[in-house]
Amino acid sequence: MKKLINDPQSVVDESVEGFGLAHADLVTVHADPKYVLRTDAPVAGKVALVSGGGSGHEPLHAGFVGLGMLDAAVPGAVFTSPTPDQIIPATTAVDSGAGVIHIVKNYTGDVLNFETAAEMAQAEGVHVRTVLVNDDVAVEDSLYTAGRRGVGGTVLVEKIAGAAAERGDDLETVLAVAERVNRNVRSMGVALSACTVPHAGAPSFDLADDEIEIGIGIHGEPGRHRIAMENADGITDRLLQPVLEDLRVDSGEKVLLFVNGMGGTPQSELYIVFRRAAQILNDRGITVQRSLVGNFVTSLEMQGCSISVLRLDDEFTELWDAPVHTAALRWGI
Amino acid sequence: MKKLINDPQSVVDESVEGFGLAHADLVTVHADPKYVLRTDAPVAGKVALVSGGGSGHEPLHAGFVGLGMLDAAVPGAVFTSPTPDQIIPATTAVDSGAGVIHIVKNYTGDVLNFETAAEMAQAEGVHVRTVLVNDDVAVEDSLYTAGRRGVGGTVLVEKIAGAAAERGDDLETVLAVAERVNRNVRSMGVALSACTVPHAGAPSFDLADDEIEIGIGIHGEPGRHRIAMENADGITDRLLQPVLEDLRVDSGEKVLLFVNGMGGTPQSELYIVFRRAAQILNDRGITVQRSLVGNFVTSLEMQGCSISVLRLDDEFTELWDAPVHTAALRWGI
Amino acid sequence: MALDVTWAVQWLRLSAEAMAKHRSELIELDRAIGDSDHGENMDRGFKAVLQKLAESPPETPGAALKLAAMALMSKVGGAAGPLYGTAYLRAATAMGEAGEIDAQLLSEALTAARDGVVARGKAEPGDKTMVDAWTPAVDAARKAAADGDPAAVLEAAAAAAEAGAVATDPLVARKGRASYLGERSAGHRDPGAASTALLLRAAVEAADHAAGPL
Amino acid sequence: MALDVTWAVQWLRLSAEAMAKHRSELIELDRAIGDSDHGENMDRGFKAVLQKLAESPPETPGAALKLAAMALMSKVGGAAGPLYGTAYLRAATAMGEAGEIDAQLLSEALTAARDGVVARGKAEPGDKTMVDAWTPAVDAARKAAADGDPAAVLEAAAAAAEAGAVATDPLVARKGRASYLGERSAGHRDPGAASTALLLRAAVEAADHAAGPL
Ligand SMILES: Nc1ncnc2c1ncn2[C@@H]1O[C@H](COP(=O)(O)OP(=O)(O)O)[C@@H](O)[C@H]1O
Ligand SMILES: Nc1ncnc2c1ncn2[C@@H]1O[C@H](COP(=O)(O)OP(=O)(O)O)[C@@H](O)[C@H]1O
Ligand SMILES: [Mg+2]
Ligand SMILES: [Mg+2]
Ligand SMILES: [Mg+2]
Ligand SMILES: [Mg+2]
Repeated sequence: MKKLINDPQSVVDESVEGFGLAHADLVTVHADPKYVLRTDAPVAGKVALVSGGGSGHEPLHAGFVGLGMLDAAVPGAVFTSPTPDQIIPATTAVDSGAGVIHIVKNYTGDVLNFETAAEMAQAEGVHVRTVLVNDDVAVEDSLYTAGRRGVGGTVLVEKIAGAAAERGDDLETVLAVAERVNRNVRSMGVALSACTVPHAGAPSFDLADDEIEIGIGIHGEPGRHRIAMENADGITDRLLQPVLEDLRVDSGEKVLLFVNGMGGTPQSELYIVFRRAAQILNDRGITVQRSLVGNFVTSLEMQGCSISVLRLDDEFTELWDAPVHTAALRWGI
Repeated sequence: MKKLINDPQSVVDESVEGFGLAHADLVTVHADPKYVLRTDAPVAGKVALVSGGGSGHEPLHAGFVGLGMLDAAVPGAVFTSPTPDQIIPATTAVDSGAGVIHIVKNYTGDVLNFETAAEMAQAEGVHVRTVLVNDDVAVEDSLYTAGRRGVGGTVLVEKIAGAAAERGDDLETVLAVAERVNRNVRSMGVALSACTVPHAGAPSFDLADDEIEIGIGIHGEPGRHRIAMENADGITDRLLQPVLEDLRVDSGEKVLLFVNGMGGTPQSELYIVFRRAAQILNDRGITVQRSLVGNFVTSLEMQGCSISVLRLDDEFTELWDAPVHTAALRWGI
Repeated sequence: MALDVTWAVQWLRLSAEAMAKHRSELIELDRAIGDSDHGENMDRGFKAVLQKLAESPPETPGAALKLAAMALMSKVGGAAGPLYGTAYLRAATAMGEAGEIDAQLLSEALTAARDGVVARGKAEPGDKTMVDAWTPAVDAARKAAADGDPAAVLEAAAAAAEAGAVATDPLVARKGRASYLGERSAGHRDPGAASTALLLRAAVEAADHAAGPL
Repeated sequence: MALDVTWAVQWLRLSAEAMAKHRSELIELDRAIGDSDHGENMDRGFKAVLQKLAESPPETPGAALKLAAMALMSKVGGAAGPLYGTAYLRAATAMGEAGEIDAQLLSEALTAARDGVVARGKAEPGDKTMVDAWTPAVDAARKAAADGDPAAVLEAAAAAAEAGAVATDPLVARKGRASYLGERSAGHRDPGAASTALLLRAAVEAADHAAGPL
């Protein structure tokens, strides 16, 4: 394992500290317990958004703290959800009285820790609502699993709900927007290589030189099945088809197409995937009205990508286009 | 070699096509000969900036085409400079009559191809000036080499000169700004792993599990020397010291600190490097006034990073802060 | 031999030792069907327990377990953190202010712990989770409790948890991260069941220690 | 045997064959001290030459080399593109409108090619570049030209280029990408010198072919 780190145990501490130094205009970092706040939090009268999860998915979530998106991010250990003692103070720190929404990716650990934190913050008088993000169509049979995972779609929920909060929507309205985004987005990912969790020191799974994992999550966990390596167009088809089937998006509709890198794949390859996906959508009479390409929800240095499709309506497009100023997404300001 | 590609020969074609599809609001892609233009080029009365080089460094250069930065980018084959038959039409297409600046990274191939193109565009009546970027302090003895390479500093030249052009500076003034940026920026890089050029199919060099290459360029070429793996702070010291020595930046000065990922290193690690570099600068009484962290000048999926330091004055800071709207850098608009 | 606060503290110390010692093994189990962090999480959590114990030594077994619950809840993270946190908290509540835990109270506390895990995680036996170690442990403990020997209760619980952990090998996971793998989760031991077995074994060893010199 | 346009076209065809055949070998050389693209660049460039030849068959040796120069300049890229482009262009210019190239003109054309490479790249002999193949080739060609046999000139040039390429092995590069490696560039053959030797060998073979049936 070769990594630009000092000590596997201090990776998150030092990385978040560096993040705070690089983006002092945007965020304030609290070291212990660890959480990242918008510098101007709490924003008077505004519903606050808090998200968090295991580290190793950067820029998710701290990279999305700022105007028009998150008010706080709570980073756990690598691939390990944060704990209530972090989530609670982050929640109370950003609450202006207008309430707080927890954006939680649907993993048992995140759900349980945020659940506990929400209960306790509620007990301290904060109105907390939770939206569970579960956009991963790779988890087919949610009756016999922990349910679909939250993956790439999380960024879209954070951006669009963040814009709703920024324009002044109240708690229930922002929650409804967030839930509506989640209902209208689906994702699926592939890994060409595994990643290595610093404290584990070994790749999170073993993959032969001619194999890829289809339907991976974002925690270096193996996917649903393993197939022989294919070309980019073939892989794109395999990812996009279940997404479109599950989302039931029709000719004439408009979508946002999001090709997300898992961390170790060059941008040039992401655009090759985007090209094919855009062609398929185009062939089906679906308009790619907005696009996003890059490393946004990663698994350390894993090679691979995920494709997310979000069904757009005028409100979503307007909220997507609304100004955002965070370390990883910025426009209109 | 596992890559999200269809055919090693079509990587650049398909990737640039996908880039054009994803960013149709920003750029127009010409397929053959291949170059990427700002949609609104030529911009009346504005000095135009053209850059280019081998592909595989994305987002450099196409990701920096747009308002406030480049007017055109000319992508060559992977790690191979583009040819005059691409550079010439890109140059004439963006010329509004105010002249064109070629921003050329100092590699023999880029220099020779841009030189030929500049001569021929000049013959067609375009005023062409060239700035050579050569910020890489890893090349120690420039008398006995092809001279220092252009690496991370290129982005800073493109941004700052781009802002000067956008505010209406004339050809010689923009050229002078670009040259002044180049004189005030130094960089040095490290590789933890090699990258694999698609058409070559094998890693560009072999590195043992406990070795790193210090002083690498951005073409997957080996570095100046190979050392045993060290921790992030140690590596940061090794990169930053020659940069600071060569730049002769003193206590009381202000700088822009740029930690650039080579493509395959997770963002969390870049921030660990940033943290250490910022601490060192701080200890020396140097103010980190602006910062940039991310994958901007890459070598495919290489793991590693480079550190660039740019000495700032008020003009540079103002031009850095000026609005920019490109696929990879955007603010103020 | 009495299961008093000395025993409880010793149990937590030996638990911390076991988590440190089996850290890699638990990571390896989680690597196969999860995200490679269970050993790291448990090790970090029990190191925090040790620190809390040093800071404010508890006066009853229940207080010791409550302290552990709080430390685990705030330092383990992931799925295991809230689950073990709840387990220890419920066990502590069951023990109340008692200075010594008899066989009956012990079996009630273990039952409460298991019920807490189930209440939080909603897993059923056979879902390939730590419930598959806790449930046989509780069943065995209740049976053994009739004889009135708390050490025997612990031994029965630990042995049953170990067997339960082994029995997760062929199961297909239906809860937690491993469930995403579907059929591919079969053939691997559940990391949480494995750590539960290690923790209950530590309780037995603590009782042995408590019997002899510390 | 006459070095006419048939020979020139055949030379370019055999050059394309050689570049395709030695593509991996040249990539491998460039991988060691460069950026792994030389074989790919040359192969791509000569494929373009073949296409141009098919589109507009040249009528003189000079025209054939000019066509090659243009194709190489616009398809090879990197350092080798402009250097070979210039070499072929200068050689073409030296050949002028001649329908047949005699020994003297051939040696002049090779000299012009070499001078073009030096003018563009500013490398000196010993810098570990293609100049280290071109320069001995030119020296040998001039010597052989005295005898008046163009085939012998080609053979002398090719053999000297081959020896020159081999002789780059121990050199420390001072120009081009390999120069960044400093001392570490020693012990590897320069890819451009190797391709120059292959191209000159193709010229010899083309003359042999031209002598016999095509
Ligand atoms: N719903 C659940 N009910 C009971 N135990 C569970 C549940 N989900 C997960 N677990 C247990 O948690 C263990 C995983 O813990 P850990 O790796 O620390 O957390 P994470 O899965 O969040 O990375 C599993 O092996 C399993 O025993
Ligand atoms: N200044 C120069 N003069 C002469 N030949 C050079 C010079 N620089 C590079 N070369 C030749 O070019 C070859 C490399 O070509 P190629 O790999 O295609 O281009 P690049 O180095 O741009 O990747 C070298 O092996 C060397 O022979
Ligand atoms: Mg985890
Ligand atoms: Mg090259
Ligand atoms: Mg785990
Ligand atoms: Mg090369």
